[in-house]
Amino acid sequence: MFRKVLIANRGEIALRVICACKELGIRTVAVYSEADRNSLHVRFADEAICIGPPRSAESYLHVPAVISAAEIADVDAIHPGYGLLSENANFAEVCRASNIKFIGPPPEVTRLMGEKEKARMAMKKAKVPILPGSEGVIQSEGEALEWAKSVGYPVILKASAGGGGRGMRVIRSKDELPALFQAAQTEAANAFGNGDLYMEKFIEQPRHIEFQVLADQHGNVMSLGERECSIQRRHQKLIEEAPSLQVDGKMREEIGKTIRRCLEQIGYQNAGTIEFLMDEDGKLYFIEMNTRIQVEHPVTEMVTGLDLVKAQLRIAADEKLSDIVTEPVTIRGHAIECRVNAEHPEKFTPSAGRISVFNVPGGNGVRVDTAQYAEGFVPPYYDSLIAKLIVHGKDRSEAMARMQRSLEMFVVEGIHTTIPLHQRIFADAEFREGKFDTKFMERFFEREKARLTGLPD
Amino acid sequence: MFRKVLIANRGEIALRVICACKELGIRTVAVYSEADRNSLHVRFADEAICIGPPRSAESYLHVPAVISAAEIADVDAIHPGYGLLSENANFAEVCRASNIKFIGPPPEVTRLMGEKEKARMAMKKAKVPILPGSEGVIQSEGEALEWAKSVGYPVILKASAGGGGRGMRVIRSKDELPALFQAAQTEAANAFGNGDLYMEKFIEQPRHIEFQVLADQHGNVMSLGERECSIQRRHQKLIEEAPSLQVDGKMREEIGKTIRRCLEQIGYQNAGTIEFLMDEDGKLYFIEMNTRIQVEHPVTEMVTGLDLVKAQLRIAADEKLSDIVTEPVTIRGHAIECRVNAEHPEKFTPSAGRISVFNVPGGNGVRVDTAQYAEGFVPPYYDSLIAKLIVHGKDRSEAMARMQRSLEMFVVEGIHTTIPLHQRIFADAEFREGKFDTKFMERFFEREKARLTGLPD
Amino acid sequence: MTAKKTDARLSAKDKKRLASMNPEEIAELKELIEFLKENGIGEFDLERGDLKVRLKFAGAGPQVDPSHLSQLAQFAAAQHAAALQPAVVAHVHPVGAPAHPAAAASSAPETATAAAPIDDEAGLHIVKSPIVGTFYESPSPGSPAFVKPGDMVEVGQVLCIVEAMKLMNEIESDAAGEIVKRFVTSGQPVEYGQKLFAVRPR
Amino acid sequence: MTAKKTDARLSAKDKKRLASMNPEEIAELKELIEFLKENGIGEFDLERGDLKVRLKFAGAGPQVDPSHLSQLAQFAAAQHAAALQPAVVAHVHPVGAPAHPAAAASSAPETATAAAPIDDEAGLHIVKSPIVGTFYESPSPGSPAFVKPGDMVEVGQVLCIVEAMKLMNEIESDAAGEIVKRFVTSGQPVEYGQKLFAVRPR
Repeated sequence: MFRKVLIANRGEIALRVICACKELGIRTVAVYSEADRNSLHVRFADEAICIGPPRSAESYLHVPAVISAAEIADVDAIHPGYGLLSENANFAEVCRASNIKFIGPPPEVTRLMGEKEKARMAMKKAKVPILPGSEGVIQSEGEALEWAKSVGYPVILKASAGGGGRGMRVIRSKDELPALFQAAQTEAANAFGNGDLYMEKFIEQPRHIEFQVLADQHGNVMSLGERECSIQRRHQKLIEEAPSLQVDGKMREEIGKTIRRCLEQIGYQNAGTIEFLMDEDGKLYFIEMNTRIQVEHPVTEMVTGLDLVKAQLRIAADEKLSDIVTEPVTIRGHAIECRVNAEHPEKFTPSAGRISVFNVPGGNGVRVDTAQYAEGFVPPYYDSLIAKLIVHGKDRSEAMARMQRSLEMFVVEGIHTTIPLHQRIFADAEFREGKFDTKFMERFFEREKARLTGLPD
Repeated sequence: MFRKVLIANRGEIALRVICACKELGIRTVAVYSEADRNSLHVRFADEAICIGPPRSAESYLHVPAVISAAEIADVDAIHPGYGLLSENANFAEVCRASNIKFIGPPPEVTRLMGEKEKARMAMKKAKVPILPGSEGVIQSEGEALEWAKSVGYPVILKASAGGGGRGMRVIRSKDELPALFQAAQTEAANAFGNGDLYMEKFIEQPRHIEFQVLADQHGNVMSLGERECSIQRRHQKLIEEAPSLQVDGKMREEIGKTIRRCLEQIGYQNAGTIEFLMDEDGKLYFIEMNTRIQVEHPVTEMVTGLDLVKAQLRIAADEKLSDIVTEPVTIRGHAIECRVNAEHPEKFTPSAGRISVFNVPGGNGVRVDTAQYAEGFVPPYYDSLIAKLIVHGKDRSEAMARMQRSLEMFVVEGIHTTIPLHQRIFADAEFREGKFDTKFMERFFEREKARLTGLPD
Repeated sequence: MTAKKTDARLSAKDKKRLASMNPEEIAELKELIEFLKENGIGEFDLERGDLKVRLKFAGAGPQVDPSHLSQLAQFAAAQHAAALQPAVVAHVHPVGAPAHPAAAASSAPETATAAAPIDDEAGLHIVKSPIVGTFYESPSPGSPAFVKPGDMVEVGQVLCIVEAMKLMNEIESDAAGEIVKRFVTSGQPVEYGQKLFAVRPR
Repeated sequence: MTAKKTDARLSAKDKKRLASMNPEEIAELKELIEFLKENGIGEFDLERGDLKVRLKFAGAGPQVDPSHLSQLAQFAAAQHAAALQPAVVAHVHPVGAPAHPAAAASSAPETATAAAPIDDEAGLHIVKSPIVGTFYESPSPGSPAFVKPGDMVEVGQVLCIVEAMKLMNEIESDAAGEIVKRFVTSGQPVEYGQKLFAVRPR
């Protein structure tokens, strides 16, 4: 096992990794920017090194600073957490060149998965279902009609050169196609100087479902089941659950098998997450792979009883998966995580500042991952996540009740947080029934607005 | 289910019950003494009623005040927590007379279990092993020799009229017996005016092991496995674990079966704990039954995934055990609890006062039950328990590592706590090996003293 | 985590600023208090003898114990933001019964021991409920109240009944004088230490 | 959880206490309060007798504007005791390397921007490390140091090397004057913002 590990991150995930290291008897080195001098990850690490000014680009994202800190602290390995340098293949390469173990997959794999089209192809090759898309440019209306017929409506037209919605059209029947094809082509040509279009299968009400995996450095891969992450606002997850109500044991096993085969082929290592969209019929389509620990990993830990960050460290130290996960993985109960952000719960403006009161809920089935504390300060430079509130219950109903009482008992003063937003979501009938998809929050806000303006629901 | 419940307690257990009620959608009424005006149980209850001055006898233990509060708040039931009125059969009777459901067994059962000799007889009748004792007074040396021979040495002589160690003698062989018998008889006669003696089997190195049970009001009893509670100082438990390293699946099942039979005969209801002493050969002997929820109930919750306080409420509301515990009870992993007391960690003097810093540990596998907070006040009137730190790991080794990092991250300033004592215990080789009995702490302090004075260990 | 303490060196200007402060002007006081309030100062002490200043912002405020609190309340408008204290510490609202005045009228903690608002009750004796129960103004429904505001009472005279556990407990006055206020209404639940009457001692 | 607000009624004694300040002094007090507020001071004590100052920041350091901090340091010694701040914020101790002065000498927070103790370094210019790395006093082992205390240096003159990622980064002086102190020893790891030299500007 490693003697000493540097944690190239901040906030709750830095503290999470420090906890895992402590439990494994590994010494820890925190790095911090000047804005994080009083952070708990600095307080609880064995050593701490200031690596730069508040701006991430000059501190946490500044590879030479991080590597220098690792060198002067003489560490064996670096844990990148999530975000920041965690999916930066170049950083992983510099670590390798510096003889420091990067706790994650090899840079080649990170790079492969970072290139969306290559990742899709690798998945397709391993028979992981991917969202059907046209092979290259669709030349004509006729070709478009033919392709749409082959995958079934709805489909979506996208500009090959573009992004941001321009040149994009959802087509729900063959009658609409000709006009929309023309419109999209013209729009794309005007916007990007290139009218090329391609097509994809379109899912009206997709769920975001992801599978957690662990892979050791000896070719063994294990799937630890799924998480339901459809509650998102502007592609930012707000609430995650495990297991998903939409995935039964049989499906979990089948997808798990496919994933294992695929990642063995790719030569994947360490923890990772395969993200899928699920359509209205419960079919899954691969979107992308995250080659790091996820923010929402605790819900998987709660239902499996495993420690994913400790597993990451042990895998990186060349242990075998069979020594890390010694019993068959079973899912016990239901877990839910709420991300508590330092944001206004209605306007979503960031809310930096001093925390005057910070009372975290506790008791049966409640876990809080945070690096904040009473009299602590939320700096304005980084992302707004200040705590993760995770609950575990024997079923989703108990977990929801537990979350509600925990939200009520989570008292944060001095800054705004999204706690009231979560309370509103947990009071929502659609959420409670588990009837949601990635557009849930849009509908939720519309319902709230309608209620406020007195219009029928 | 109840509409509204009054919690006749304070501190962490009051908050624990409030959490359970909230999760079941029950309204809560807190009662408090003037010293607890700013307590969290007051803050988080739906209603709160001041019932008297700081002294327990005039507030929390004052039956008319508690019942009046229940009446003016119009509650359906009272949860007594542990300690205070929880094992007061008269209080349970007043509740019944006032048409308020007492959440616990009927007063008759509490009374039976409160009378040690009757409880022993009831257990013996149900074939629960009890510590062998002479039937009534031992009249002579000869009778003593005969009885000792029948149960085997060591045995202990006790004064029938007395207590506090006088007239008490441990006898380790038949040669010692005559002289010690005389000495005990003389001492008892002098001390109590009555030289009558009785005898019991004596266990040199007993472990304290207890079994958690649930019983519904329809005659069904369930055993939820054991807790190891041998780490005690002056009969006060400091650290508890589940499961016990000394109890295997077979033993757990056998004892469970015996307990079930016994409690069905007695007509037991609600949660309860059967306490045993375990001798050096792993044999268990009944000592007493606690007819309430225990301080250390969380370790059982962690390994079984159940919620014992919610189970108490549901049982009292006449639900069936089969609807409450719907799956077979299995033990997953290992849980340990440290009682954090507001006491000097070496001198054990109580330490009341204002808490200036209160940072509770969090993260994977960590649970904290507390009603304290930063800027809160520990009043000098009540017991010194301010928090319970509970960890859960896949085995005892992971649980110990987790406890150590959690103790390190549990920052309390402004008052003294026993956190440093726990850290010393968790660093002790004998503790780590699980080689202990109820005399562990005596030896532990001797070892510490020896180390300090430079004597060999 | 001990605080660092370094010897303070004051500049001449600072010394002048803080040293010689002489008597004057009352009108400035309110302005000062307003200013303290505006700036969220939670505590401010100043002693003249050998000059002592103590200043504490409200947010940094630890729990202030009640004895301090009353001092502080007299000194300046204390903005008391102790961490997790309940906004309403006594909130008994059984169905069908009117909320008691403390809860109904304001969110100020109504405590048994806290000093009463000075303007209302300066010099008044407060009779408090010695038990938890239900307050009744008269011996039986329909009969006249034991006392009403304006009445003169003697020590030991029955003022009301507090029913607890089906027992009617007569509450006697522990002061002689004029009843100037009744704080509760008949049939209302009262908790331990709750104010029942204000008596202007003779 | 709204803060309790009691109506401020000043007793005669309190009025007298506050009244003993003249408008000018009050204005000065206001200025002081503004100053404290700007600097995020949560508590401030001052005694005159044998001069005692106590100062407590309201929250975390980052909100304190460094420029004000140095002013403040002149005003009084900063007592920086926010709840969970690390006793030693910079504690780099690689095996075999000597601990750097901040960690070795005291538990005082060693910050990149905080003013140095006045008595030591009033009027001195501090050259700080712009990067994390290993400090070397000379261009190669055995060769003489770039500079030593007592030397006069020009702006742009190389003072030392900080090695980071196998690169030798020459650190140039950003002030002209006399080297009066070197804070680190050769071979010692330094973090971002750590003090390297004190220069008395010409």
